[in-house]
Amino acid sequence: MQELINRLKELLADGTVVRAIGWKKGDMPYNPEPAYFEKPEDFDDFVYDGFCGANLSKMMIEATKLEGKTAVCLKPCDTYSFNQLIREHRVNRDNAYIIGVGCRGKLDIEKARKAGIKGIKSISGVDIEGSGDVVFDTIYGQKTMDYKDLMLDRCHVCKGKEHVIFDEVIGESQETGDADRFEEVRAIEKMTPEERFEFFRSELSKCIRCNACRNVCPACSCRKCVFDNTKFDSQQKANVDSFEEKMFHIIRAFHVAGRCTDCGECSRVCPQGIPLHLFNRKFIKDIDDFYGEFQAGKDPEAQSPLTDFTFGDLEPKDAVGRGDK
Amino acid sequence: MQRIGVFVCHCGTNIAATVDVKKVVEMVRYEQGVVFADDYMYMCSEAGQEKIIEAIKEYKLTGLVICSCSPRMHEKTFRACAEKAGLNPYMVEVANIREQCSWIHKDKEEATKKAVILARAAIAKVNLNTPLKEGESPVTKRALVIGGGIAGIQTALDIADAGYEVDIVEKEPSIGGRMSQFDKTFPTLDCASCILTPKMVEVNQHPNITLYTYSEVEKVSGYVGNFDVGIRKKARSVDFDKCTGCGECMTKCPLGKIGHIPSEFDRGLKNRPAIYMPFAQAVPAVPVIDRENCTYFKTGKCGVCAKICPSKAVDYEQQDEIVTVKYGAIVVATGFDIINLDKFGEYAYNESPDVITSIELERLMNAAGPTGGHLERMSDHKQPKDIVFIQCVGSRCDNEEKGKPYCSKVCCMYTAKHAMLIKDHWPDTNITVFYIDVRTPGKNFDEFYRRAVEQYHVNYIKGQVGKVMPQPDGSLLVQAADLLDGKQIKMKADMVVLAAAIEPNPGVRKIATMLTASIDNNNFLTEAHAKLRPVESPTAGIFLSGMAQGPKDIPETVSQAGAAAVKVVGLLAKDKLKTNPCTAQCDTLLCNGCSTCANVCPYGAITYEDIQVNDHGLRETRRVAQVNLALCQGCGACTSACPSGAMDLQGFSNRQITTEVDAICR
Amino acid sequence: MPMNEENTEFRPLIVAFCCNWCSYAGADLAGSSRLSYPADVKIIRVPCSGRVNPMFILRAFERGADGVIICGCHPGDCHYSTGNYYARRRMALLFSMLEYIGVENGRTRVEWCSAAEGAKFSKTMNEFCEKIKSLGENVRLGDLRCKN
Amino acid sequence: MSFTNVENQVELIKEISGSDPYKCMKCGKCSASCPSYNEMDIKPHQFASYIIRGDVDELLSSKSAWKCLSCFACIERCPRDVQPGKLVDAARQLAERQRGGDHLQADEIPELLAEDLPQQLLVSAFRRYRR
Repeated sequence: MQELINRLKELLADGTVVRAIGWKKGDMPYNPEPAYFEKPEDFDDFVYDGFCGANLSKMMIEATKLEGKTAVCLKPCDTYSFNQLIREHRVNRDNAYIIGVGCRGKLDIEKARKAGIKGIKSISGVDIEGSGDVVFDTIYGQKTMDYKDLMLDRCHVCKGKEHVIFDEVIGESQETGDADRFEEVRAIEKMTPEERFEFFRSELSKCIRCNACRNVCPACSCRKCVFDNTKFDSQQKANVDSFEEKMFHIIRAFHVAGRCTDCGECSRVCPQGIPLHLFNRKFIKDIDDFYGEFQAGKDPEAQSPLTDFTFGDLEPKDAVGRGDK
Repeated sequence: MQRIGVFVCHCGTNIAATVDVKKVVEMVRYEQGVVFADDYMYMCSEAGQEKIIEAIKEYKLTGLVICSCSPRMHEKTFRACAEKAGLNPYMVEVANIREQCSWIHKDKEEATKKAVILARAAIAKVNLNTPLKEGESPVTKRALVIGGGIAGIQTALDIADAGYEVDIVEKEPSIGGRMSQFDKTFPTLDCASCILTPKMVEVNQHPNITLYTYSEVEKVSGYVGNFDVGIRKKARSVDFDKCTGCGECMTKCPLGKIGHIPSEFDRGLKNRPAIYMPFAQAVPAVPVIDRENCTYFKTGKCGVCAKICPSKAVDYEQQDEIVTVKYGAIVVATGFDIINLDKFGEYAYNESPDVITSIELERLMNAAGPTGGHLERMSDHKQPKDIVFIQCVGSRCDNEEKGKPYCSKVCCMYTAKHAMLIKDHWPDTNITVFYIDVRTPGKNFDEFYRRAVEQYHVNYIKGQVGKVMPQPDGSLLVQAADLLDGKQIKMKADMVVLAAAIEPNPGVRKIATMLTASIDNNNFLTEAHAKLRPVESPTAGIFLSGMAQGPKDIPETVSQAGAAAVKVVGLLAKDKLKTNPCTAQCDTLLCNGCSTCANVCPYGAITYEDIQVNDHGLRETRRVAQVNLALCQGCGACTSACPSGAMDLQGFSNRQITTEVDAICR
Repeated sequence: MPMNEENTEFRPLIVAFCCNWCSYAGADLAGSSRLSYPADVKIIRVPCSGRVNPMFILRAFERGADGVIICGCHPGDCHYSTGNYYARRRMALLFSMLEYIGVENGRTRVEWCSAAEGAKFSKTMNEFCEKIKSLGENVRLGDLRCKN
Repeated sequence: MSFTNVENQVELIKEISGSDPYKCMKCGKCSASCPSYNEMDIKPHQFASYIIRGDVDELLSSKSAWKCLSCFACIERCPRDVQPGKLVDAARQLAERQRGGDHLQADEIPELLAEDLPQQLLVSAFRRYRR
């Protein structure tokens, strides 16, 4: 982390960049928040540890409009989002200085809570360079957890340790993937329609329309969301128009289909714990199955599957009922 | 708030027999915006239209809903009627209660209910209609033809004869194209240059035609009626105005004898000097210097041509020049070439000089060709006694690496032609043709081919040749199968002629990209409609002529050239183009500038510009989509691709369709 | 509301999006050939199947439609060259997603129908109505909501 | 008569049959119509090319020449007027001529006839052997 801070200070000092985007300490040891850093003293609060899961690429939409270059810390998976934003002309690459930061998997405090860890005072063992167990100092005494057991689900299906776009890389990354990315989707596909319906209804019933998923999503970068404009009569806020209320998540998933890099931020930020990535990942799986493998953000030149076609594409009637025995 | 009039037509009993028209009128009277509702026996009749006009005036209607037959039938009628009464024609919607209701339902109650729902949907839509105005764009009355072969020549002549100015851009030093290389033409066997040369001369002398030879299209911008085209006139190194075409320079160029520069025109069967005209009847009759091979340009020495030129026309200092010209329409007539045969090692084309392509044979049989029209083997200059023709070399070949999946269409006919011409000159030549299928659709075509078999006794054998093996004695051993007799054949030949697949001129992809004209996997330009608009590109203002669109023979090319010319003339005859008002529109405040819409637009109508926007007080420069209304055809592909909803289609807007859905599902 | 208040038989509500150039003309041909299909089908004219935004389909379901069918020109025959190819991909993904969240297969359909295929249009609509009748009222898409 | 000269042989067949083998397009309708197709080694659609090539001896030594029933279906249906039946008939006739007078006289036939012999067969036999 110190190397990263030193380098950022250096970049600011020599005028390469005029500001940097990273994470600063939050009110709890497990909730650092994205922040701008412009002066050396700003870095007193700088933090980069296992809880810095936030994908900062979306912040670059606004940051690269500002005068002068902005440095941004991107983890390997975040760079896919950044590439996708370049493809959509949403960020100005010339105004960005990308520091690829090392990553050994990001952590999910909910997993600690589920393991019965409460009253956390401080946490150690989450440093980016470190290894070994995570140690919680709680008001009930010390608790430890294996780093891997504390990892976000998305890190178990990690896209890899390579940054797909960067100006320089600081720190080592580790491959943390040890699960099949589409296993969850497949499990749902195997259910009966009734079970699937019940599953999604019970999950979506938790939604409070806080819009956190939309606001964090790097693909949901429209200047004005379709749910906020008047073009579809879908603009009212939650509870007013049942159309939006019922269909919000399906429409949102469709809007980002072919553009979603599967960064998993939607599920991470959902205060209700809805596994929203299951929608996006279903589209990704279908796109892979129907039109050949495609990873949004991998190649900024690649044509999105939804703005492309072949003469022999699958007919919609063959897209359904594939699981029926 | 709209003031809508609803008019329900009986259509005699066509509607009224199954739909309770009076009830429909009563049911829709209190719909939102409706201020007037009535029914009439025949709404489309004079009297019916009069009724509509009166109602518009009396009730100050701002929108009309006509419940009648299909809009495909009478939408135009009712729009014109509205316009007569001073109402914008696009404020009219038609509810189809005949084809999609009364004619297919029997139960009167059910049909009436459906008619009411269809009327409600139309009323809901009209509530959101806005007056639309057809746009206008001026037309530059000049056409560009890219390619100076027979397709381009004929198109240019037809346009020029209709009284419009045409420019031809040809990348070679002379116009004439492939046809000028041919000896005779099927099925009449008249000599190609005898029928082509007069046309070339006519082009050269036509007051409405400007020739840009040795030139290439460099840049295209604009849209239908208003193209700006940058043409690169490559340095000819010969002053056009001074040169008399005497040809002295060509005969004196030292490289003519020792240069080993293969003549492109003679397909490498002969050498040419560094200062050259491709062929004797070249138009224009002004040579060019091939700077890559010319000794003067390579070493600074020589300069013979400049010294001997009686009119001092040779100019080594000439530079490429780029001219920009405005056009209203562009015709692509870039023609074809034959495929490279490197991948067909089995036919020994690269091994034996006696295995030749059909175009080479054309040159060998041409009186103006490298052998003066005497058919001889390139290896020993002896006259061949046994000649084998192999059809479909690379045609109908699914292996992309080697050939082309399509039928080249002309090979069957020219092979029959070659066989007969050879037999005419040298009757004791034995000719065998190996074919997969003989395809001769066309007037007098099959008769032509049968003549080769029945009168000239050309031996046609069904079966592709497997291998051609050059023998130590200089002959060629051909191994094939006679599929009809179920026998394998090994025969000796003195010469093997390959009917190589044709392919579009390789440069056409670059041109198509510049024109945003769509092109298929085989590099043939795509038609706007394969059946109904075969000489137009989907991109407005771009037309197709000749082989650039697909394999075709000379008569077909000439007819297509004429058809393209008519389309061009039809466009140029207009002073202004009316544009379809149902076009896409970008809400610049919502546009992300993500380019998704441009990716799906089939017309290249969407471009991006950085503009200053004032978004509720926030001023910034944004990259936003711009729809060129002259190009947009109103398909709406962009609107469903747009993630933010910034793209919308006038006349079929998101809200209009949504509200129709709501009305139907109410 | 569906017109079945006085009738106990379930009458589905079906929205058909038809492209102006092929399918809408096909529907007209079905009409002029008097090839009947149930009145439950209501057609919305769009310029091209590529114009059909998934939002429209979801909207229809949310407002109570029991089935939605999209008709366009046959692949390769699109009046605008390519619109139906994009529609084909869009609908394949949307339908698969609807199946995934537990909506019964068959509530949505895409059919390519040319201007000459009046008989096919009528047959398709008859089949589709039967299918929707067998599936019954669309409860799930109406009920898939954020709150209980 | 001698058949050493191949060209002469081909010319004779053309003359006897009155049909032009070069006109054959190998459409196969003759083979499709032939009742004896399965028993033939050289198929009717191949007759023309055998004659063009001069392989008359091969044709004559084949089973086909004598399996042809002379039903003339091929002659009736040939779109090009090549009439393979006539070609093979002409070839047979050449062979007959070569054999000299070694065949039945017309007036010897009645006593050899069986009662229930179909008329058609009789006609066919005359066509094949009489000349």
